[in-house]
Amino acid sequence: MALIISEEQKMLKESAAELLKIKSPVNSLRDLRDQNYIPYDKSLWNEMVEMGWTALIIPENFNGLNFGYVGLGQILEETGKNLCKSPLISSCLLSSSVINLCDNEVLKAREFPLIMNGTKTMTLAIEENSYHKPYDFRTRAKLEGGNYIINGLKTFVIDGSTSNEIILVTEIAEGEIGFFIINREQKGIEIKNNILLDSGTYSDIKFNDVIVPKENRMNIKINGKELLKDILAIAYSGIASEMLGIIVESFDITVSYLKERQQFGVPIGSYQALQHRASKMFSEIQLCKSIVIKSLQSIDYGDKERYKYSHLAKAKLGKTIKLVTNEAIQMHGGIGVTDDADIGFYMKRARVLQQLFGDYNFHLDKLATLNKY
Amino acid sequence: MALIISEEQKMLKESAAELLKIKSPVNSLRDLRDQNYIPYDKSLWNEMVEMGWTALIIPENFNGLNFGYVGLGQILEETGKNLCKSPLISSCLLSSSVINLCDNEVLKAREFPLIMNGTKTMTLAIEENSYHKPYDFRTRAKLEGGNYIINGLKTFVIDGSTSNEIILVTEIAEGEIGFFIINREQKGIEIKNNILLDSGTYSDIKFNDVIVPKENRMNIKINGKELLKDILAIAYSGIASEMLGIIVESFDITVSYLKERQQFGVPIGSYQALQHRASKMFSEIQLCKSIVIKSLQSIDYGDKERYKYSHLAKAKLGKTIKLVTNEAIQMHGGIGVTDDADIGFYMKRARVLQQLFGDYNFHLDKLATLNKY
Amino acid sequence: MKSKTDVSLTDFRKETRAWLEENCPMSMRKPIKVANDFYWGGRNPKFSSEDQKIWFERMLEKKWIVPYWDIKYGGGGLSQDQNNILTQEMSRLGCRKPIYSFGISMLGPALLEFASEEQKMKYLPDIVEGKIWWCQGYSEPNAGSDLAGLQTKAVDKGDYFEVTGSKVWTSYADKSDYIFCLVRTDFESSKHNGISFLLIDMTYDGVSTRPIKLISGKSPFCETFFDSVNVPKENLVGKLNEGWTIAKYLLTHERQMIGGIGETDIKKKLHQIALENLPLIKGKLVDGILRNEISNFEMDEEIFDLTIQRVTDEAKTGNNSGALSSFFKYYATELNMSREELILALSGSDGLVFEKNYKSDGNLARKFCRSKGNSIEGGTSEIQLNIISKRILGLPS
Amino acid sequence: MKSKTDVSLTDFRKETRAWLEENCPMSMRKPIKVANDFYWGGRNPKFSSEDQKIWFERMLEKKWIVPYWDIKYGGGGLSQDQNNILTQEMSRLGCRKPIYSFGISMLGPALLEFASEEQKMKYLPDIVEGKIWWCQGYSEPNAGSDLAGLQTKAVDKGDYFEVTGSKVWTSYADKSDYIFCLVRTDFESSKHNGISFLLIDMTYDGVSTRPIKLISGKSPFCETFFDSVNVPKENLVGKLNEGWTIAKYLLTHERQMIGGIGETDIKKKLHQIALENLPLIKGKLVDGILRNEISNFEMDEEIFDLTIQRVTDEAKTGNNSGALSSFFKYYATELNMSREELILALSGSDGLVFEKNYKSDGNLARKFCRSKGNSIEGGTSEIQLNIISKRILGLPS
Repeated sequence: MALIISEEQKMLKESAAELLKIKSPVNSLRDLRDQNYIPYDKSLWNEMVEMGWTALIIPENFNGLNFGYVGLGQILEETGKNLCKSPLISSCLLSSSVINLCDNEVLKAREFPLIMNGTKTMTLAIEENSYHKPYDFRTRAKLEGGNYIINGLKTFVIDGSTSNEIILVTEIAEGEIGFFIINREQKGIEIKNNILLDSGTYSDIKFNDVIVPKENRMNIKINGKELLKDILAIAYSGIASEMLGIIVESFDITVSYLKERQQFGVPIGSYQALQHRASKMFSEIQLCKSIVIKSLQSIDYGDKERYKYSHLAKAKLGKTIKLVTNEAIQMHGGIGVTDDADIGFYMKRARVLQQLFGDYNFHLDKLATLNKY
Repeated sequence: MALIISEEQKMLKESAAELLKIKSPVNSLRDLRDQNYIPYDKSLWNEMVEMGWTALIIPENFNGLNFGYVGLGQILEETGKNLCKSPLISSCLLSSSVINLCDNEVLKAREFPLIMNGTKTMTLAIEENSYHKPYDFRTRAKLEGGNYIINGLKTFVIDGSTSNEIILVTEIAEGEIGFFIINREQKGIEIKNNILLDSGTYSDIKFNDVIVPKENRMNIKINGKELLKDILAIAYSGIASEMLGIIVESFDITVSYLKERQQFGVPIGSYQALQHRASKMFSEIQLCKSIVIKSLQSIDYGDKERYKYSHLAKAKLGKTIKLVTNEAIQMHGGIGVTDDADIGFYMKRARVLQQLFGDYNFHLDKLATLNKY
Repeated sequence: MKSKTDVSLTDFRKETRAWLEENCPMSMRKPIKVANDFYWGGRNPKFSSEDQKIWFERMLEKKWIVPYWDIKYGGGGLSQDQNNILTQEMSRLGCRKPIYSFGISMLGPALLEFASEEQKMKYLPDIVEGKIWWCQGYSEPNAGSDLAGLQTKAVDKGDYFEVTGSKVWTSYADKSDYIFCLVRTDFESSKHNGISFLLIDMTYDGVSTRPIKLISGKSPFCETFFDSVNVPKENLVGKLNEGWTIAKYLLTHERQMIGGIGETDIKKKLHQIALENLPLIKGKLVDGILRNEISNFEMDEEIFDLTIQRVTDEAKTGNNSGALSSFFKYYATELNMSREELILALSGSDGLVFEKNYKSDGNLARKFCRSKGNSIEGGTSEIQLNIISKRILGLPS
Repeated sequence: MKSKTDVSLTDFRKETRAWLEENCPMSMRKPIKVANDFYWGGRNPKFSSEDQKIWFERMLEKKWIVPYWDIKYGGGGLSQDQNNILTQEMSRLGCRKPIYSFGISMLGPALLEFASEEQKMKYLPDIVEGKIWWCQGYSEPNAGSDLAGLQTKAVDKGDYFEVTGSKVWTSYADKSDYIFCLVRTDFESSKHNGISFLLIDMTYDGVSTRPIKLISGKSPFCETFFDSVNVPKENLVGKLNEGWTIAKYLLTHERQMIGGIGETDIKKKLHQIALENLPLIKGKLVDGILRNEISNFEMDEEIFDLTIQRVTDEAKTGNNSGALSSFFKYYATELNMSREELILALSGSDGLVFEKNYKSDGNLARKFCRSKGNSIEGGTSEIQLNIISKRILGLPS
């Protein structure tokens, strides 16, 4: 596999860039925030639906576009560049992937059309405390009669405040992991919202004896643990794609600023200390680009090493996003710490993405563990 | 305690600087190496003896100078600056300290005069493999009749090729640690020498049923483990003092070079990228100076926190010496990697000192452990 | 044997301690927590509590608002030794400052060094009595690191200067009565030579302010605009076109304050915060990278504190350490930023909460954001590194 | 459906594989281990084994010493596709290069681009046949990063140039037959404009060499001195005073080689070395810091390899990546230096052994020392970062 995107993927990426540039400059994020933290722009979301972004990873036999994760990754990179808020991650990257990888065909036929036409958004509830520990369950699903009874707490749920359906992953019996699709209106569900650093809303969702019919179990014969492993690889790579957009754009903004901003009668970009720091960032970004496309491709092609590549992607991007966004603010000087400047919004979103689905430390540790040391 | 050296200590330091500048420029290290690795210059050693350096930490009641570790630290800093080879570390810092802290008064009366007048040099055999694990003994001393029978292997013994006496620390019974003074000619001792990166000779010493009379046990009532703990704090702080000298001198040499060396028609020190790197090194060196004097003082004053300070000193100096010696070579450019330049010798000695008695990683781990996390 | 001075200092300490214990209200001995805990004075002074008022008035009467200034300017006339004792005793009891004032910390030293006797008599006593709330007008949108590149101009109009331009990062400008400003008075000569130091009443016609919002949220910072403001010539401090000397004097002063020399640090140990948040296995934090980062941070933090002590001790023996203020400013702010990064990292998703909710007040994330300004305000880290390389290491330009 | 070219390439691959398998001696398929394993050619060629001689002669006869050069210069006249296949098949079998030669890798490309037809016919066939051992004379003691600041002068004496000066870092100058040199031929014009590219026979009167010892020990590097050496004018390559163009062309070439593009990396994984040296507890290395550093290093190493692949793939689609050679050179050398630092760290005191003894050959410490030159030779890291910031990022001077 050549490490490049195809002509088709390139066209998709360019059309996304065009739309978002007009419809979602950083200032629209500022506006949404200032209107008491509106989660996302619904009319823009409708346009995304029309562009087919909700159908990207859905197979052709369900009338999806089957563009794969390299395709979706290009879109996420562009939303990262524009700091555009939408349910793409929760609904398309995470939830559609779970539905697709599960073997509940009834569900697929029922839900895919609704996701694709934008009628429904969904989210995946995975974390159970403040840190990423995906295999450490304290929630429980108990089979009683024809229903599962679910109890426990899920945290850090993306778009929990707006999603119509919540996909819950939990332990059923020792070692048996199930995925369940649950409507947010279901009795016993208690949703508390948190506004985080990136002006996004993330929810803590409590399940109190929530009754879920057997048909809502998504993985029927498929091993839940293996499934979770694949969903995580998808999550890591997808989040890394958005991070790449943030890294690239905040670096570009900063390099432009270095050329414009005059101090001591010269552009500050003529100072060698800043030049070298910029060149080092440029170098790290080269690596970021390579691992993001590699990890997306490895998922599309079912490469055995996709787990490793997804850890590599989230680790490398996590380390680089911290470097680049910190440097970006510092190189902007005083203006960089004001709310009037866009660059601070990149730093804030970066910090949330770095935590989401495990930080640099988590993934570096996993990489060492994969190599048995 | 003010964190400064006294007038007396300052005079001692200046007299050392003066002597070493004349008698031990870096070129004498090159000469010793080129004469098939002569361990040290005996006539210079005699001058050191005359200057009283062998008596610095020996108490007044044994006709020592009782100048303490702050005093000895000043000398070691100066030998570091000049890369001067001598048995100061093995014989004065380590061995004299063991004799002094032990309660074998016969030994003190017998050995101190010989150390002070330069008749004898000694060394401390502590490591047992390639890494610093001071409490992990595989050597054993077994009491049989009136003698101890010693078996095992000691590694990385400083000046093992020249020292008259070897002080061995080993386990006797479970948890009981003993210090023994053993003549190098003793039957059953097998010494193998290694030339390391710094052109120094370090020995692996094998003890095959070596018979050591009871009187040669150095700690009689004193708990060996506590004693070892104190000896290690002394070792860490003393080595850190020499490291400080290396850091300060290689930084100074480099700053001078930055001012002299012309490229593109200007001194390379006018390039801001190099200026900032130099300023950062300067800052780290400020911290190094503070922790070295603090840790030396804490030993002289029996401060309860001396163990912590000695770990801090060895950790901080270990981290900084790597930074500074690497930067020094890089800033020298091509000339820096030639044997004709002095700067490479600083880097080589630095790497040995960084390993000796535990590297940065070891001490940072200990600091975390001290704080129970 | 103790000397006479020693004896009288011992007495002074005893008396000071007794007076403070009797006169400082208990609520004024608690650490500052919210903005209201600061008393700033000004033309329309607002005390947030009766105790705050009592404490200010008692200290004013005792002449201990600025204890080390000359009595004729309203100071307490204490010797440096006495002043140190007073500071020590106040911090021992945890007494708050009776007033927080850039007049005392920033303008006062400049006036004492550069102003005419008439100006000293006019401004210093009001500063002591807290009658005027002063703010500082140095930076401009296009003159940040290059402070001397400032463009706010003061044109000589005979009796007065006409000031036009704007300033940025003027803390509390929207609440202040007066601003001390650097303005350009000569447009011909080299940029450092045409700057003057001017005092401007915020009620003059043509002065306006606009608050600045930071990435951390609201802030005391403002932009201040001057639209043809007439300023009497008597408001000039020091000589015309020689204001840069005053600016440099005050910048060194400011760096030392930011660098934290003399501040009592009561920050919680980072590893304590970690232990409250994170699990241990066999006595070690599970996240090995974080454990090492914390250990490395605490190493630097502890040794930096020792370095403040060492340099202070060396200064006492006559080793001038003025040039080191850039090192202290640089290192202290970098350390604080590392600290905030580590706190964020070890708090997981809880640390990301930005708006108050049922489990967090959002302060952690806001403090984190605010820390990003540390290495910029008061002279960027880059400027400090430039100063070290030039003034200390002597590297060529 | 396969095109005609595809079919003939498939055939070519088959034939190539068969020929190599038949003709490459088994001992020539083993990795290079000692200096003797390299064959350098020259006027007094020394083969270290019969197989080495056979392998060179068979490849020479097959015209595969420089397979991609034109047949008239002694090359094999292969297309780029064919040459790639040959390279792949050779590396598949592990075949050594039949000769190592700066003539092929450095001088040849310059001659092909800039020399007269006469010069090409004179020098290229000899390079192919390994008759002349070439070395490179660029750097001077006072012209390192500032290569164009070189001082070795070639004065026009009518029929010949008189060359005086010295060069440094001339690898194998003490064994070479000829040196290709940058010399100053115009002392008036700007420094980049007065440089010429000259070929000098090492046996000319006045040429002498002195080996350079490095911190790692002996090295192939020499200093080369020119004491009024008379060089015929026909030895000038390219136009007079336009040698800088040739130099720049070759430097980019060199950076790509050092950057490791196209090299097959057979380095042992760092964590394997760690596992051979260090104990595990519960499946993790006991030294947590080292564990993280190794993991971080291997992350960067693996992703850097992917980056070489990505940029190569992009280049195929026409995205020119020439300017990236500075990035590759910078990153590859920094990575290798980190690698050597980590190997040293994880080897404990054993890794410090510098002279061969009963437990070590000392190579580890010497390799470590040698790596310190990586970020200096072939253009320092600082120079590469300058190039990135100017040529790629477009930051102003």
